[in-house]
Amino acid sequence: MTTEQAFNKDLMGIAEAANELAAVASQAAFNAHNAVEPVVNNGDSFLITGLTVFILACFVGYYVVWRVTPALHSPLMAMTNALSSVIIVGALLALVVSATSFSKIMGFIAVILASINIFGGFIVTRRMLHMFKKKG
Amino acid sequence: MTTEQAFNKDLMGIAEAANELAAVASQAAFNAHNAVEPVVNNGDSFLITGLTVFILACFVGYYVVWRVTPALHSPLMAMTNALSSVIIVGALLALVVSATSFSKIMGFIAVILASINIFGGFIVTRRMLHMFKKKG
Amino acid sequence: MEIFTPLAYLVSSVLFIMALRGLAGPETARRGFLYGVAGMVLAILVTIMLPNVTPYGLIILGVLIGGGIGSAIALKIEMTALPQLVAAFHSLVGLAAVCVAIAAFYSPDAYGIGSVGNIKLASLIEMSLGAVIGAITFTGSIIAWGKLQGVVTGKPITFNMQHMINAFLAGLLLLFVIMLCVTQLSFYFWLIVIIACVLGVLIIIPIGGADMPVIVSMLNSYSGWAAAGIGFTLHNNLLIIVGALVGASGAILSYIMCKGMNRSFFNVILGGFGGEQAASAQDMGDRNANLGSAEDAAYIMKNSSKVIIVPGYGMAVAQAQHALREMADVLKSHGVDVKYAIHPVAGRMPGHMNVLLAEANVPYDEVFELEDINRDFAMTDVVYVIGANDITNPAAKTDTTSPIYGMPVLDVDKAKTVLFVKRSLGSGYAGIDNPLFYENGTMMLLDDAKKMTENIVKALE
Amino acid sequence: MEIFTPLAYLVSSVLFIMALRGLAGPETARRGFLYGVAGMVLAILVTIMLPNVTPYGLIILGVLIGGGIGSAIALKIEMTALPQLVAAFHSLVGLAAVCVAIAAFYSPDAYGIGSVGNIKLASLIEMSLGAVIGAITFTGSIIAWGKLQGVVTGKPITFNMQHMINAFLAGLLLLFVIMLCVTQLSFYFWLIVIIACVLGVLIIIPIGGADMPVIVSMLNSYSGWAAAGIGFTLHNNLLIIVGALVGASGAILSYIMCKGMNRSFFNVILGGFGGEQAASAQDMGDRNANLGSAEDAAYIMKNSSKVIIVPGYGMAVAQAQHALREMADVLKSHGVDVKYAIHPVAGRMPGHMNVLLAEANVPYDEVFELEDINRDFAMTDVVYVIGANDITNPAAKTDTTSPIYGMPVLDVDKAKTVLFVKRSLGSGYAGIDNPLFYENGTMMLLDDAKKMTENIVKALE
Ligand SMILES: NC(=O)c1ccc[n+]([C@@H]2O[C@H](COP(=O)([O-])OP(=O)(O)OC[C@H]3O[C@@H](n4cnc5c(N)ncnc54)[C@H](OP(=O)(O)O)[C@@H]3O)[C@@H](O)[C@H]2O)c1
Ligand SMILES: NC(=O)c1ccc[n+]([C@@H]2O[C@H](COP(=O)([O-])OP(=O)(O)OC[C@H]3O[C@@H](n4cnc5c(N)ncnc54)[C@H](OP(=O)(O)O)[C@@H]3O)[C@@H](O)[C@H]2O)c1
Repeated sequence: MTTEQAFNKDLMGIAEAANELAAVASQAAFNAHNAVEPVVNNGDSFLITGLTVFILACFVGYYVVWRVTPALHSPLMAMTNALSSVIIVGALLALVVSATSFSKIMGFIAVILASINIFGGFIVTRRMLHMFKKKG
Repeated sequence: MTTEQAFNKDLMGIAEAANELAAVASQAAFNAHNAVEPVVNNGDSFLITGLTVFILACFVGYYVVWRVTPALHSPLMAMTNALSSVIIVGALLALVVSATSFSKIMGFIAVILASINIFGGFIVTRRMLHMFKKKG
Repeated sequence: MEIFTPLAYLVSSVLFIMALRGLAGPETARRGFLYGVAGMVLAILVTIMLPNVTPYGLIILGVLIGGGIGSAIALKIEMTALPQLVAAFHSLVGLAAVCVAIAAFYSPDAYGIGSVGNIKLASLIEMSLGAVIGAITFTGSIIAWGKLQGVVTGKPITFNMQHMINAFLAGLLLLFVIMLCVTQLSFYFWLIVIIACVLGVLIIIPIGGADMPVIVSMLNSYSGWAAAGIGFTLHNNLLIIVGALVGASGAILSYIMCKGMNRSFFNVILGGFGGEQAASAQDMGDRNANLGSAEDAAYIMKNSSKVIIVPGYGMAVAQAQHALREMADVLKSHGVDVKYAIHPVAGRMPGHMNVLLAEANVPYDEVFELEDINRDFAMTDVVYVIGANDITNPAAKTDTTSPIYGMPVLDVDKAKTVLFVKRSLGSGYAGIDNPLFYENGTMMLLDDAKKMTENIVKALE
Repeated sequence: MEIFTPLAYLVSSVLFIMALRGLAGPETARRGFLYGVAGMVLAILVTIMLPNVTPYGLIILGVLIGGGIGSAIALKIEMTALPQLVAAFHSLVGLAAVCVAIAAFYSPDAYGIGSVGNIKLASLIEMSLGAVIGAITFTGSIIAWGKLQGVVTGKPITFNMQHMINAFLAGLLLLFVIMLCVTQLSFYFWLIVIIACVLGVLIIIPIGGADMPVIVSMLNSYSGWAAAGIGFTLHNNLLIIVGALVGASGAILSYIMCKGMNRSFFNVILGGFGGEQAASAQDMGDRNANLGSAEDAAYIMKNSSKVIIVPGYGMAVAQAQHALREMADVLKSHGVDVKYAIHPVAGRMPGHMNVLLAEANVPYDEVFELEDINRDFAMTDVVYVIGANDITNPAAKTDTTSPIYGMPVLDVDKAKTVLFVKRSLGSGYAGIDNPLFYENGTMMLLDDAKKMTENIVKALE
């Protein structure tokens, strides 16, 4: 029966939480009233889309990385190092799309730096993975 | 040394894959040339954003559900049943925003159906979870 | 300021993820439940507090009607009827998805996806997809419910060329979706919905009752994909995320069950399995089973030091879980070590046995999954098999001709003595004879599971 | 048609996720590696094939220069220098992030986030965030590299009020970000970058060399968050996803290491740990250690049936892994059962020992993690501890005053005999004496790890 009580307390907790949420929501609604016609268009502000993608990716990263076997933690570090150099995408755009030559120079430097990482990171990863064998 | 060879074969595999990718990419670029100025605006078509969110959510779902203990698979079914009724959000919009009364009726029906599920699903889940105890 | 609503939806998505995360263990499950409820409350509140959303009367009425019905059903349903209940609920989600798709089709402007007769192409496709999956879920789940409830026969209903007919209908669906996109006529939209409803019936009807749990899970998955489809139509990330979560969950559970039966999902879907109960049941008619009474069983168990209990569907039918728990208590008071072994597909839905045992207050740390306990049978004095059959069948390990060959089974045959509680020497859901009934170490206790267990308790005291 | 690029980016994101998934086991790791490479190639190709992107010459030049440098370094680096290498690479990612942020600030129109002097507020904030994190990663990683390489002293460099100064600088950063948003002046942007660079140095310099692995991982995480920040600026989901993956990875590795040392992350970040090597080293000067020779060790091991090898940082320094593997081979040919036990923080980076053993062709199924092997020590004849120290220190289990109290250690003291190969009776990286050196069952083999192991091999033959 104590569990029952505990659970009822939990339920009251929900009720409270719901009230708080309601307060937050009404606040939100109040703020939203100032907007013109936001009823359905939920996906068009990049900030929120980006945030959604970011949070989901954090969950994915969390699960994927916890599953990496400890023996491969060094290759993991080298591989993530290479992956984070995907920032080269931004660097390439900076190099070619930029209007000012200063931005172009920055882009060029970033391309070089990112390339060092991409090649370096992947090659080191490959070297390490290459060593792991089952039978001697 | 056979592993070395295998790995080199793998590397050739990459090279091939890269070539294929290049073909795909140049195709994409060709198609893209017809567009006006898509250089940076990648996030504005909802289809792609939605797809990104969808795929990430599938990964999250995959990991989260595999971690559910088999003993709680029945509550899991009841809970996901309740969760999928979040479609009530669409139903509510249909009920109130729709221009035609036929759509409103559909929305109303959907609100009722989804509510049955939400209450029913959560209550059954609660009843089940309520039963699991550590010490008798 | 228009970012508040999607932000709240994002919070709600995260709460739903946390809800499922909570189910990783019984300790965290209740917190998970609260997250789930909070996420749903948040999603609904934020939606109805959008500007323009004003006729609260109708909303409240709808929620009250639905909530009342749902609560009433959920509060008084027997735990043994869970599989049917879940199937019934899925059909409602499917129907709700169809309704929302219809509403969007008739009022596209309200959702910002075009105007009547001029709906965006992508939205039309997403809408049809949502409606098709929803409709299949709707009618398919009704059939699944009927088979589990016994309203529709559990035997696979097969007829000539059924795969041809299904393929033809699927082709028609595709055709009409294209027509819909070209003409924007509501006529095609309704045709699509109707054909999908028919297809839902035809897909499920040839599948035997024994495979219904897989089907229920598959339909669970479908209801998720339908929600995601609607999410694409409405440009709503919350629906997409939740749909994907539910879709993944149903797919994984189906997979786990198929693996538990050593069958491919394709094989299940093709149907026709489990129809030949009568055929092989006579092969072993000439062998004699060793029958026993409650007193015999009580004597044997009292004098053993280790007992493992294997519950199956029969325990659920007989509602024997409370008597079982009482028996275990008495045995423990005699110093006997008692554990429970749960097969992944025992009963009629995943985790079915765990819920029933939990209902009878069996502590969950005495309950073990197949992989964790299967090696213990060899060191066990007595196995008390109550209402289980297929999941103990050693033919799955040895008889390559058996339809369940290769299915992982509990190695109860390795124990010194096996006590079988069931009402007859008949076969289980898969319709296959169990050679274990005729082994020397086996004693058959032929009676209703509840009655037999209660008698054993009496004899023990 | 403009959906092709983001679609390709999405495919590339999925490939990156699959790449990390592959690292779940050595069998799938190589496939994972290929996914990673494919994802990167796809991302780059799609980007440079966008319309408007034409000066291939510069791109190719940049990639050639960078790729050449990167390949040259990566191909000839010793496996023992991995921790430094990773730190150095991180600093480059950080600098690249800063460069991209600067480019975006000076050419906002190219990225569709406004025009010079009139950049969108959200973009300005995201941009500053990316630049700050990038700059901290840049200088912080240089310091970490210096400490690991021995260019900068490994001792924590502490000075008065350093936390105050850091807090002050952080406050300044906040102030200047606000000023930047208000004025849009490049002056503030540069101030922000410079202060962040200084902050990076100040944050890392007070942290002892022994804690550098945690810091390297933390900076790995930062480089991910920086990439994600740039992704927000450029409205690019690929960068956001990869940034989050990398960020999560670094954070989890830091957490695992902190748990492996039983210290809180906060405690590591506050710095000042590991500076008092000299202080306590004399406390045990009056006790006698039992010294032995290669011949003694060879004799003991040859006559045992079970040997567990515990490698530590000293093995990496001495490059003793090949000799060790030879020794294990000889022992196995004598019928001795040989296994390897790896502590989560053995060496100078997570998984460091595994890579070195793999380099020496030790099969990975003979190598076990702490949880999997710790109970085996009690049933082991000989433990061969080679260049490890802190991770075997029983004081962590018993001495509540020890700075490493509570850190999980390998229970080598439970084995019948412990052979310790190191060059002196000095302490390990944490600067703490190891009472095990003076136990009866312990024999100290004081020499360079490689030399000693080679001598044992000779004595065995
Ligand atoms: N759980 C799932 O998720 C799932 C999914 C897919 C398929 N399935 C299938 O369901 C089956 C589950 O195996 P199972 O061993 O649990 O069940 P089973 O093989 O169907 O056997 C149940 C046994 O209980 C007996 N029984 C029925 N009512 C009883 C009562 N009132 N008192 C005593 N005994 C009673 C029946 O024998 P009598 O008639 O002689 O009494 C029957 O042999 C498997 O074939 C599995 O493939 C399960
Ligand atoms: N791996 C990680 O990720 C990580 C992360 C954070 C912190 N750490 C810290 O790093 C330490 C790792 O522990 P550990 O046991 O591997 O290393 P350790 O405690 O630093 O001990 C290494 C021992 O190797 C000996 N040594 C050095 N060079 C040698 C040579 N050429 N030949 C033979 N022996 C040699 C040293 O003793 P002599 O000088 O007497 O030879 C030293 O005592 C822990 O304190 C841990 O907290 C590691």
